[in-house]
Amino acid sequence: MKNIRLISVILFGMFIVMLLISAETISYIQPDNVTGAVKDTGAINVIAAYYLGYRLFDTLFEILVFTVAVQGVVHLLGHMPTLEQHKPMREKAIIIYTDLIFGASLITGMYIAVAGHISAGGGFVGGIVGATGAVLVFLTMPMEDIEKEFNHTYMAIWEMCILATIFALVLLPIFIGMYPMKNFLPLGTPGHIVSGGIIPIVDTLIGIKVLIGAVTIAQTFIKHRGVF
Amino acid sequence: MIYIAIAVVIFAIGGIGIIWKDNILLKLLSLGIMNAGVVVLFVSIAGLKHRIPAILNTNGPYADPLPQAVIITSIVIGFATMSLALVFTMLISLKKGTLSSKKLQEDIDREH
Amino acid sequence: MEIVLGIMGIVFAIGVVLSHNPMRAIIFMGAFSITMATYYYAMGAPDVAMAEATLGAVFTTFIYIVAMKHRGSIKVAYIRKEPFFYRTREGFAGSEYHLLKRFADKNAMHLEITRIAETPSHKDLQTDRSFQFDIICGGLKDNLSLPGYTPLPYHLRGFAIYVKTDSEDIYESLEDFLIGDSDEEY
Amino acid sequence: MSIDIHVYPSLLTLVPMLFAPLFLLFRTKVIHKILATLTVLLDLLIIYKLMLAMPIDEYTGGWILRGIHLRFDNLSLIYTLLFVTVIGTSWISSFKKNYPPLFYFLTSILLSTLNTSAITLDLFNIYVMLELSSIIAYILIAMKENWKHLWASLKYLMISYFAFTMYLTAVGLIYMHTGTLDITRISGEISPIIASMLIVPLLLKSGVFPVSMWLPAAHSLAPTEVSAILSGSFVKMGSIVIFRLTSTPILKHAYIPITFIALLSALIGVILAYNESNVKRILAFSTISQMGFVLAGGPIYGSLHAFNHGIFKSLLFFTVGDQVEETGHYDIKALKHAKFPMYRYIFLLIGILGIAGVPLFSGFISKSIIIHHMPLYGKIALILASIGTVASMAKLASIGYRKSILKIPSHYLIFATITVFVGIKYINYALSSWALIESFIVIAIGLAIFLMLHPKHIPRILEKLDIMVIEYMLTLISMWAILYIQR
Repeated sequence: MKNIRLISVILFGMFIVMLLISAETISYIQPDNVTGAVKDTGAINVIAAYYLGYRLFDTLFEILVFTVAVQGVVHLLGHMPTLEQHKPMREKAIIIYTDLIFGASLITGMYIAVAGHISAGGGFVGGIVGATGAVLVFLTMPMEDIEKEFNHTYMAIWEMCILATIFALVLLPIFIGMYPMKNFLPLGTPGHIVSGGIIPIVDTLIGIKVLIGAVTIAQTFIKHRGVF
Repeated sequence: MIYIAIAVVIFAIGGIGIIWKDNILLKLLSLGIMNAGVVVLFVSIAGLKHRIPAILNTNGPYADPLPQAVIITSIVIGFATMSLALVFTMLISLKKGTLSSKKLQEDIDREH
Repeated sequence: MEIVLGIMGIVFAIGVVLSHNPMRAIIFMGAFSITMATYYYAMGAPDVAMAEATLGAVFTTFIYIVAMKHRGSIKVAYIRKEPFFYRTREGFAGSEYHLLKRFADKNAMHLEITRIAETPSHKDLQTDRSFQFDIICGGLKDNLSLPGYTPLPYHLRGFAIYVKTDSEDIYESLEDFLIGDSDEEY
Repeated sequence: MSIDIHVYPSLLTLVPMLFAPLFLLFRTKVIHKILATLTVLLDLLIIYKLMLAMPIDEYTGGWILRGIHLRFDNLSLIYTLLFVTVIGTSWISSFKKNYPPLFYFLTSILLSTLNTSAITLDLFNIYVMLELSSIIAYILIAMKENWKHLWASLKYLMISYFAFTMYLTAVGLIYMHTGTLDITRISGEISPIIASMLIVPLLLKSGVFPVSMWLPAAHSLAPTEVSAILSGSFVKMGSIVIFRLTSTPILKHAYIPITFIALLSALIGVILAYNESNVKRILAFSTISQMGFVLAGGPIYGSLHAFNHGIFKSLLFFTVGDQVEETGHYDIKALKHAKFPMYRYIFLLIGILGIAGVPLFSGFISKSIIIHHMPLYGKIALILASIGTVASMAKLASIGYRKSILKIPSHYLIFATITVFVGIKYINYALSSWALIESFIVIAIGLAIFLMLHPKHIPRILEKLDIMVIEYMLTLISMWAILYIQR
């Protein structure tokens, strides 16, 4: 077995060397991907203009990848025995601080999500930032409380509702005679928070959806593995 | 061009890790490194000529926004695959008590 | 600046691949992700940097650590015998201890170690229903008769580690580990 | 009142996608049935409307050149019809069993993903499709949570993630070289190493021999419906992308190494299938062989065979899988004691006659057209592979039947009808005295081999993870070598 691995490593090494040689010969001319993007989508962050405008199609699948992974993790770990008792930290000070951090991270996350079209960030990052605060709260809560407050079934319902809303929003333009995935709302003045048509709306929806999804994953892992 | 080389080297380290490691968890970490190598490649391509992020309240010339926009998708895909793979690993180690890929393969062989 | 960050990233990546202990590899991985996020920022890709920092560095590391912890424990009983298994002020030591520790690290388990008397009685080894320990060690000869345990000889001739007869999985994987191809992954 | 809606190719993706979350939102069987019916009907309606205006080009969001380029043409028509048929029929069958709502959610997304792969012309979009469909496959395979299933799934995950990361690297380098991700607008010359990095992951996805050893374990361990979906529609996805890529001027020359690999796969697949005793693994190996036929056939004839193969292989997986689930035996000797019920055996025979290329069944048409259009070495290889197919399928037929009450399950009936219908309706395209004689000779020699040659047990050394990696690297390097010499 060791010989086989050695051979594969050698083959892989050869391949990498060839790749390096051929990559070094590529001449690169930067294509103009910036001009006109603001006029088309109304988002001054051109990356967001691509992410949620021109290439929204990819992003829809990206959301689906995340959702599929969340549902897969919940389903597969659902039958696993809860190995060890989750031991929360119940000191008053820690509880207060984690609650404060949770609030702060939610607000930060929401801001990052909503302002995705005028600054760096976006729905995905915002959602994960919010979820990080929620994970801290999990450390201080007994498992029953977590299951009561962040109920799986409710969270799944919300997640699916938001998912369906995003897809419906994307399909809506065909009823008014436009291409699907067209930015059909008024674009507004570029640079303002209310601009960019559907981009901030989709960003916010993605943010909430990813927040719920990430919280679900974290909760499932903690439930079945414990943290400390 | 050194940036492309950095990306390819990180990619190569991840690939060698996948091939060489026996422990499934370490294999998965190597997969993560390999994915990061590709992200570095795309970001390097975007920033090969100019390094100012394409947010139009600054003055250009800007970095290429398209590779940056698409590669975020790849990061998310990497995360999703990793978390699923980790769940598989956890379940396997719960059922078999081992994380060695060689041992698992031998057990599969023995059943036939 | 960017090149320095890139080379730091390469170093951390090598660190991940070279470390034997999964926990250490995960910590290297976190460092690698953070370095890479900084690199992306320096290359003019703040969106990618934020995605990597939150998803790659924080959330993935968290999930790995949670998945790593408490995979399970091996209950070890030892008889104190100086070069094989003993306790110093810093912790446990001895050749058999290091062997077991390496085995446990490799499978991401942790050892629950109990000391027992030199000639373990039936009662020491047994709780109400089943045998209490997965492994008994500490310089035992391979011809002892400990009911419920199977001897597993290792590279020191004449000595053995006793593994609970019910837990075949531990027996097999430990046997593979001891046969000597345990160094393969490194 | 009627709303006149213009139909776009992207609706093929968006409609199943819109229905997918509803499967998890409403968890009752009645609503699942309604949703599944709606999805299939709407999908068929969209395909019909698009067919009338073929070929249609669309840039997502209407942003010309910056949006993602989608195109609906002949190739897309065949493939989308196949995907809808296989997944829709699997839903019919799955309603009789106890599947969790997650199954419908995942398969509905899988349908949307597969449809997209049939219309997309964007390199990065293809990457997302490859990954998403594979992620769904990992979950579907591992659903039973036996450690064998988990390990099969994890093996598949590692090798395919490794491969797709390479694909993405190639996409990045092509973008650097040409400044675009649109397949139709890539110009200039691609270096052989990048071309092989682009194509070998797609070969892995389509299950062609040296890089397909994830397939037998995955396809044989999965539940019946999942095996049918995987073998009938999922592996076809790689082939359509390869057809798209090789029809561009810059990758046209890559077709020759692909044909070599495909012929090799067609031969080795049947050899492994003949020597196997697990019935579901026989079918899985036969998929490897048939995918060789598909890729050797090229875009026009290969896509026909992909459709036909998807239909009769699903029928075979359904009949055999139902039998295995009923009796609990995988081994062919044990199944010979239990025997098939009469009605199931008839449908099994229809599937076997289809795959063996008997006249009046659909396999005959596509197989003989493909063989007819190959150069001489290809003809010899494919005829040998057909002989092997007949021999290995005769093993399945030799299980025999027992008398039972007559039932006609609707999912069997749909597949069987399509197999026979296509076989009779389009027979003129393939009918020549040469083709008829050839098919009878092939069947005769195949049966002779089945009667005379005893299968041997072949150890499963090729399916180890380490070996899988080395197979992958060897394919990559040999692909590079052939492309390099050609240049």
